[in-house]
Amino acid sequence: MKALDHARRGTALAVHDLSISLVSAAPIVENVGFALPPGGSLGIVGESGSGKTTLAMALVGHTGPGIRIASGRVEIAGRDILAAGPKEVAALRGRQIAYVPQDAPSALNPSMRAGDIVAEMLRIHAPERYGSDSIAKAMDLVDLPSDSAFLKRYPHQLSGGQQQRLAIAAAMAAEPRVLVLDEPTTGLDMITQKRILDEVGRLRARTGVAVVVISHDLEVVEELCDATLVLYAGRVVEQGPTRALLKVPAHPYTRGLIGAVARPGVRPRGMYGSAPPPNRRKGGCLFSPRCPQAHDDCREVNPAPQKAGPEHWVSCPYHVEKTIVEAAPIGERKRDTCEIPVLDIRDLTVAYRGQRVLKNVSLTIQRGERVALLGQSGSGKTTLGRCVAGLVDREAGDIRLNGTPLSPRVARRPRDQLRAVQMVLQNPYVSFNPQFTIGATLRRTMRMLCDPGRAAQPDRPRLLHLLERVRLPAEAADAYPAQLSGGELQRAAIAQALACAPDLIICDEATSALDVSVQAVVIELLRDLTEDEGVSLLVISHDLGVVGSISDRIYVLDQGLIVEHAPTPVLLASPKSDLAKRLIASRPDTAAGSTVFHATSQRTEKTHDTLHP
Amino acid sequence: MSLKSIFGANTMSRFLLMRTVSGAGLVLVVCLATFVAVTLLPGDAANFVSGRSASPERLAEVRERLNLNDPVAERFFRWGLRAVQGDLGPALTSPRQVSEIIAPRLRNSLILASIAAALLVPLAVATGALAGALAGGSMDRGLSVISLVLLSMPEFFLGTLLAYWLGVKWHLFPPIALFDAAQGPWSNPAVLVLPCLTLVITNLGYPARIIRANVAEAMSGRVVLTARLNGIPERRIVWKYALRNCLAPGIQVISLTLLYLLGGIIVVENVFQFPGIGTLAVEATQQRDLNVVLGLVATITVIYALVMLLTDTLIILVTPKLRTLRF
Amino acid sequence: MHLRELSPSGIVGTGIVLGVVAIALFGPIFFSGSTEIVGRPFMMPTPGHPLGLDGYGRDVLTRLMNGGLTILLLVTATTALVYAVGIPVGLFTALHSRALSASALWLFDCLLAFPPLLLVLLLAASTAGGVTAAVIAVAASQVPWVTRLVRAAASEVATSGYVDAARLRGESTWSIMWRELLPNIRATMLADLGLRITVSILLITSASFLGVGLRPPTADWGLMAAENRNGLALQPWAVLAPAAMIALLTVGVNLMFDAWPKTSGRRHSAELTENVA
Amino acid sequence: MTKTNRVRLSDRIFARFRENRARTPALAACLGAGLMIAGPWAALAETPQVGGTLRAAWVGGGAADKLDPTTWLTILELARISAVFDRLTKINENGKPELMLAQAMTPNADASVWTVKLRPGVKFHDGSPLTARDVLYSFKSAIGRGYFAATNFSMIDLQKSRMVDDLTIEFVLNAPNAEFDRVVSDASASIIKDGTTDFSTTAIGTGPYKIVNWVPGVRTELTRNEAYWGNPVALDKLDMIEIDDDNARINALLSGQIDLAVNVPPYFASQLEGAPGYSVAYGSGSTAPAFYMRQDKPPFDKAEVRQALRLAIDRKKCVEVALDGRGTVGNDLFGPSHPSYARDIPQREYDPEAARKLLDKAGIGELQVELVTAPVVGMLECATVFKESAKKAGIEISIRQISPADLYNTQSVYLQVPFGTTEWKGVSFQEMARTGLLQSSFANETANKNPAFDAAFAKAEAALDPAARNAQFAALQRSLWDDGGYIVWGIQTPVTAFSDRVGGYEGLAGAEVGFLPSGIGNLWIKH
Repeated sequence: MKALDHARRGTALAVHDLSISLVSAAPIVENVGFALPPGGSLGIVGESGSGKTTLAMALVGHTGPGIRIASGRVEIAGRDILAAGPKEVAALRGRQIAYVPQDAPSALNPSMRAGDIVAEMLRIHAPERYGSDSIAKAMDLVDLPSDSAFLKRYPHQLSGGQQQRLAIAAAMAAEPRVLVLDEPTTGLDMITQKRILDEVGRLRARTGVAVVVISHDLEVVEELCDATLVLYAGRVVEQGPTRALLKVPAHPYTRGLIGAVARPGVRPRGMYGSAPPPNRRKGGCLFSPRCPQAHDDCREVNPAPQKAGPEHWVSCPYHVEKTIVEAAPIGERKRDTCEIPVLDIRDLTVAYRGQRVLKNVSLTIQRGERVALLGQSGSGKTTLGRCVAGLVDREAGDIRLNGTPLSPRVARRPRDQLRAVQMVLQNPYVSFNPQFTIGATLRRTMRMLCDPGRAAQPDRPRLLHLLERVRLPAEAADAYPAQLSGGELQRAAIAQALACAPDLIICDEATSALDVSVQAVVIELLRDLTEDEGVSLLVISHDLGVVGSISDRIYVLDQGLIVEHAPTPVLLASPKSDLAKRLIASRPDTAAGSTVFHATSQRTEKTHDTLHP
Repeated sequence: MSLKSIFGANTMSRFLLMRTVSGAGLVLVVCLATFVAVTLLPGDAANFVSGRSASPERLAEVRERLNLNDPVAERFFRWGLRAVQGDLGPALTSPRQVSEIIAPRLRNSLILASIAAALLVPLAVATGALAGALAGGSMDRGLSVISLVLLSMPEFFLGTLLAYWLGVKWHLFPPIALFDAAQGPWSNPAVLVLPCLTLVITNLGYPARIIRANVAEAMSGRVVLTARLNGIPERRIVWKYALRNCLAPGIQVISLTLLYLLGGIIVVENVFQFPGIGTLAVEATQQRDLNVVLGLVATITVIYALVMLLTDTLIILVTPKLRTLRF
Repeated sequence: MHLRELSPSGIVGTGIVLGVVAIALFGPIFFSGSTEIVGRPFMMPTPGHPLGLDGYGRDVLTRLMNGGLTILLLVTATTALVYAVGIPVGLFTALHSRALSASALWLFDCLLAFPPLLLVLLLAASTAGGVTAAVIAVAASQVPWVTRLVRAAASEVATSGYVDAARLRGESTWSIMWRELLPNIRATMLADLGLRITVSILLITSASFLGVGLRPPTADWGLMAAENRNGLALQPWAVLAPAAMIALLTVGVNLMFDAWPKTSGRRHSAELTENVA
Repeated sequence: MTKTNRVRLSDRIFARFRENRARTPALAACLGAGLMIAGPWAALAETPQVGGTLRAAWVGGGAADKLDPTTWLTILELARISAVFDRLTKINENGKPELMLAQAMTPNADASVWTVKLRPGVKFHDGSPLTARDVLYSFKSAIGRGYFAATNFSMIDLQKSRMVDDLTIEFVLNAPNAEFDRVVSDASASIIKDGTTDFSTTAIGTGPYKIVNWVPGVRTELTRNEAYWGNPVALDKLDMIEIDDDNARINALLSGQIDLAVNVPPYFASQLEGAPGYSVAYGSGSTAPAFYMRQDKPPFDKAEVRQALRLAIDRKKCVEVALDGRGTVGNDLFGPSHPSYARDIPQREYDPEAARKLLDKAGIGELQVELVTAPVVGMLECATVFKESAKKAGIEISIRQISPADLYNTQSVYLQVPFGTTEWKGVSFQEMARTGLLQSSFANETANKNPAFDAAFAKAEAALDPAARNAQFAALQRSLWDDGGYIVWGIQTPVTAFSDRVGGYEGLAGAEVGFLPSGIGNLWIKH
């Protein structure tokens, strides 16, 4: 077995003091070093902007345009791939180290058949083993069929999960010693995510390949990796055995990340602010501006790595202080249920291109209630949200707002109805017209939606108040969308939704494009707003964690049908529908297995018991 | 056998049927528009038939002969019925049939256009692909400047220069396309050189630039990056991962260029006095032979529809995603 | 936009265009008498006539200085016409992809079946000919392209959240078209503008050559190049000088607009994330 | 200047193509030139050599062309008709009628009956003999087909005219006409075969050339008629190629693709004059571009307006600008090369002051008129000059430009607009009058409807003595010069260029190529 050869050789991949910078010398990644034994696995965790993809590509000897290696070595099979010539690099890639990029489906050659994609790697990197047997073996590794009908399919004829697995199969075809997986689960639904993680785990066991996993998702790293490296703004802040690192996180940033993970029944705690981009990184601890336990010298002194445990290093001199509070369980909430529901959907049917996307869907939301719509991609949940908003025409059914019928088309709705129903959309980066400042857009919304009496009031104070409610600084009013981070934009989008006292806010995957720390901020904000202002919330999501951490009640939508609906704790505790069961089973925190996240989840369940007799 | 049983099973032929119907509709609408425009002209066709020496009696007679007194709709219907059978009616300014006039001219033009296309397409693809694959390099920049200059050169200007330098001054090729009308340009192939050269040079810039942009985009795209990161040899990357996936936009721009070529031919033929549809179009419009103009429009529209159909078919054939699509 | 944000080729292009436009605008002020006959036809350059005389014995330099305005005006008119039709239709059909839009687009596509110059000839034949027909025909042959482009770019923008947001706050279709869509397809439009202007220049010039656009004795670069072709052997400057101006204009326009999109818009923030790789 | 005695590279390249093909005569005609002229120039004889192909480029014509001799419009068509057909008489270099197919033409005492005796032994191209029947049919058919012939030959009484014997015809005229021998020299009077109705594909005449291949708007290939009644022409073949574009025509000449080019732009003429390998012939000029004013429409119904406008045009400048100086100033009359032209009438000069006075006298003062014109033969340029020069006379001319095709659109422009543009080619005053100045004339552009004029014209035509006749014509021209409706501002001088291969063009001097049937007949090729 090849794996045995690897074992005898020592390290599969060694990175020594690697620094990568822009051509302008602004550092993207600084002083990263680790060693990966054959068959070992390492997770590299970081938020967007942390430089993790740049690092991942450097592992296979690639630097993009405008980027250069400042110092360091990446040793694969005893060779420094960074110092190797083009021929040698080409020989190392694929055979010694293979790379599966972020969003692998879109990186598959659309004009090559599945079988050819795998065969290509074999033919080029392992011609001696080229043949249908080897192709079948590679497909088998990731549980893909290897019959000729399947091999003849083109990537677009495969599902997202199959495409992801095909990319892994191709990368593994020549049996490399190291496999680099960049965000292997991003963009996949929960059940498929789970499946991919399982496949990768099996793969490791069967081939003994060493795996480097790049992810923003702590749960993925927990499931897949023996060791973890936490990257913040290009610097390693913590590094150690995964279990130890997640259980007893030493760095305030790591602790913040763990606290920010959205889990059913838990109030995630967000971290405000964002990591500085390469050209704005100064001396001192880069996390210090966001750090709740920052000391004065943190801003000046670059912290040196300190030992926090066996093979566990942390770059924080104050790591023992642990000022961050644990994520808190959800508390009790009083609701009035006897009045007319804010939103009452009866037998809604929507067709799109001749296909029924929603079939006889009924749903109600009470004043101040947070209702979640949970479903896989393609289940019709977004359509439902857009239909309520009036952006999608319905075929049949009735939607009432506070008892009065809502016109199917937004263009026909009176101002009062427009004001009442607001929406926060998935991608914060396109939520605002880049041509106008945030303030200009918010002012326009206020002018158009608020009743004329209020509209007569001076703009500026109301605008500032609005921004304050979503905890944005006053300067945000004069900023263009491109000058704000995703989290800030999403809060501005919430501000826009709140501008004129809405009755209902529809959040369509409002957090899925955000980093974990920011997602938590938004969830917190939404919770607080509903509690303080009595706004109702319709949260549309595929993410059980988000749904579970925010909602009072959950509707489960499967292929256009509501298959189950129940109060959140009830549904989490005893799912009835097949889909809900599978979703719950797919999460490391809700299913058995996670030592870090599952414990808290059990804790919440206890509290729920007291909530709902 | 029902249509569905013929076309239902195979999505490709169903698509072709759809496109053919839409193409036929296009031809119909374009011809109708031209017919109406031509009919609504000040002074009717009879004037142009008889010209300066037309007496009122003669005008009436001609009007009768050409059925100009019938309603427009009826005339179009009758014209259309005959046109489908390849009969484009009588010319106004000549005793001959329009199809008889157009046929040899069309043949000449098609020969010219085909040779130009046969040179242009590989040249455009090669330079575009080369510049795209080496995007950012000095070769790319050089080609980009050259293509820009070519792009901005009016056909008549380049044609005049070539005719003068290569034809009159250096006696390399005949500057005027004189050849035996019955046999077509093959009777004196040398006359094709300068018109072809002009067409190729002036039409090269646009497709080369578009192909370059597509290839450059593909070369910097995720598919190519991933292939590189997995050690696929560069040559194979260029062919199988970049160029292969640029085929569809390439075909699109090439077909567009061929249609532009059809337009450019009007100028080039007039520069070199090449007896094709381009010179015919100018003659017919100058002499207001509206039946010939109509015939030309119909012919060119059919060619356009055919090229579009072919383009779409090819694009579907080379794009797996489209090829396997269920319509 | 700041000049320093332009690439070197963009600066060169902008410089060329400004120079050519300056000649076109100010030339007629300093050089008058473009139709005056001052000597033998096709006289070679002399100190008094540095570019020689044309086929009618008129001073080429004077005509060159007077010949830019018409082409600039015509191109501006054509381009304005193209965008005046193409943008609203493109924007509207991007928002409403229903039967009406589909048939409008299909009808527009019918225009594509005409090679542009055939359209020019046809319009010239069916009207009195002249400049108006040429401008309309050249514009008509380009409208489908602009409409397609606007529609494609705007359709993409139309799926953006901010367009939904605009709808949700009750903005009218009109206001969505102009406020939300148009400013955000500017970069695409600018990238295309260079090509549109080039095509317009070439078509209008070629129309003059075929005798259906501008008419003599107008001083116009295209017309000058076309009508003095006969004298290429006798006095090349009468052809080369106006042709060079046209070439300068088109090359400059292309260089300029090629450089613009990269610097237009308001995306001047620190976007540099790991996506740069 | 360019040397023509070089073998083209392309000819060498394509020689192999040619060897593999059957050499049709047409092919050889197209391709031969480059190789054939590759020889020394020394051994040139000045006597006409028999044989060879002349490739000549003409302007005009198009797909619309027919071979019908009555419908010709361009000089190309005229040349072709002259090559293929003969007439009873022709106008010779001195402007006098000369017998062609007629052996004798004798009028009776008052010139109301003309007896024509035909030349015996004349054969048509298809071998059939020429008879009196053919001649009668030719005139009947020409009149029947309409066009100009209908008015030009309206004096013939077709009912009474008869065939005396196989070679004798008696033409009975409606009114005496002393110039009948001149009338029948018109190209419309070309003699065709009895029963010919179709002119769309070929033409059978008795002329010096036979048509072998004709592609309308492209080229006409003619061969020598060996059975010609006169001296057969020297050329084996005459290739009449249509090249409308000036630049193309000159390029073709300079690159040796053709041997003769008509309508050469004047600035090229001076270049070619001194160049070795080429020579140039200047025609005397007979094409007269003109503006017409309709006397039945205001304000042109006032003679003073017409006179003022004629004084307000700067003719010299017009000729200089519109005809590139290669032409002569016109005197508002047609046919200066014909004997009937009134040479004694003084040249009208540019006199804006006199024009202004005339208008003031008529109580008009400021005059505003619209001139309809198209960009043909310098008309637009001339109109521009006219506009400028008329300003000084207080006349505001606005120019309405139309497409050349519309110039003779009888519904919207021709004979409809009060102030328009026309052009007459090589006609004498008499022909012009018959076609355009009599009450019955179809092309009465100036609305010259004057019974007294008609009567005086008929009287003049009947005058047997040429001097007396021309004196009467001159008087009529004087009346037109005084207050007619034409502004004839210039007469074009056509320029024809030849390569040195061509001989016999000296005879062309004084006439536009093609206007004289003998002109083409005299050309020969040096080889």
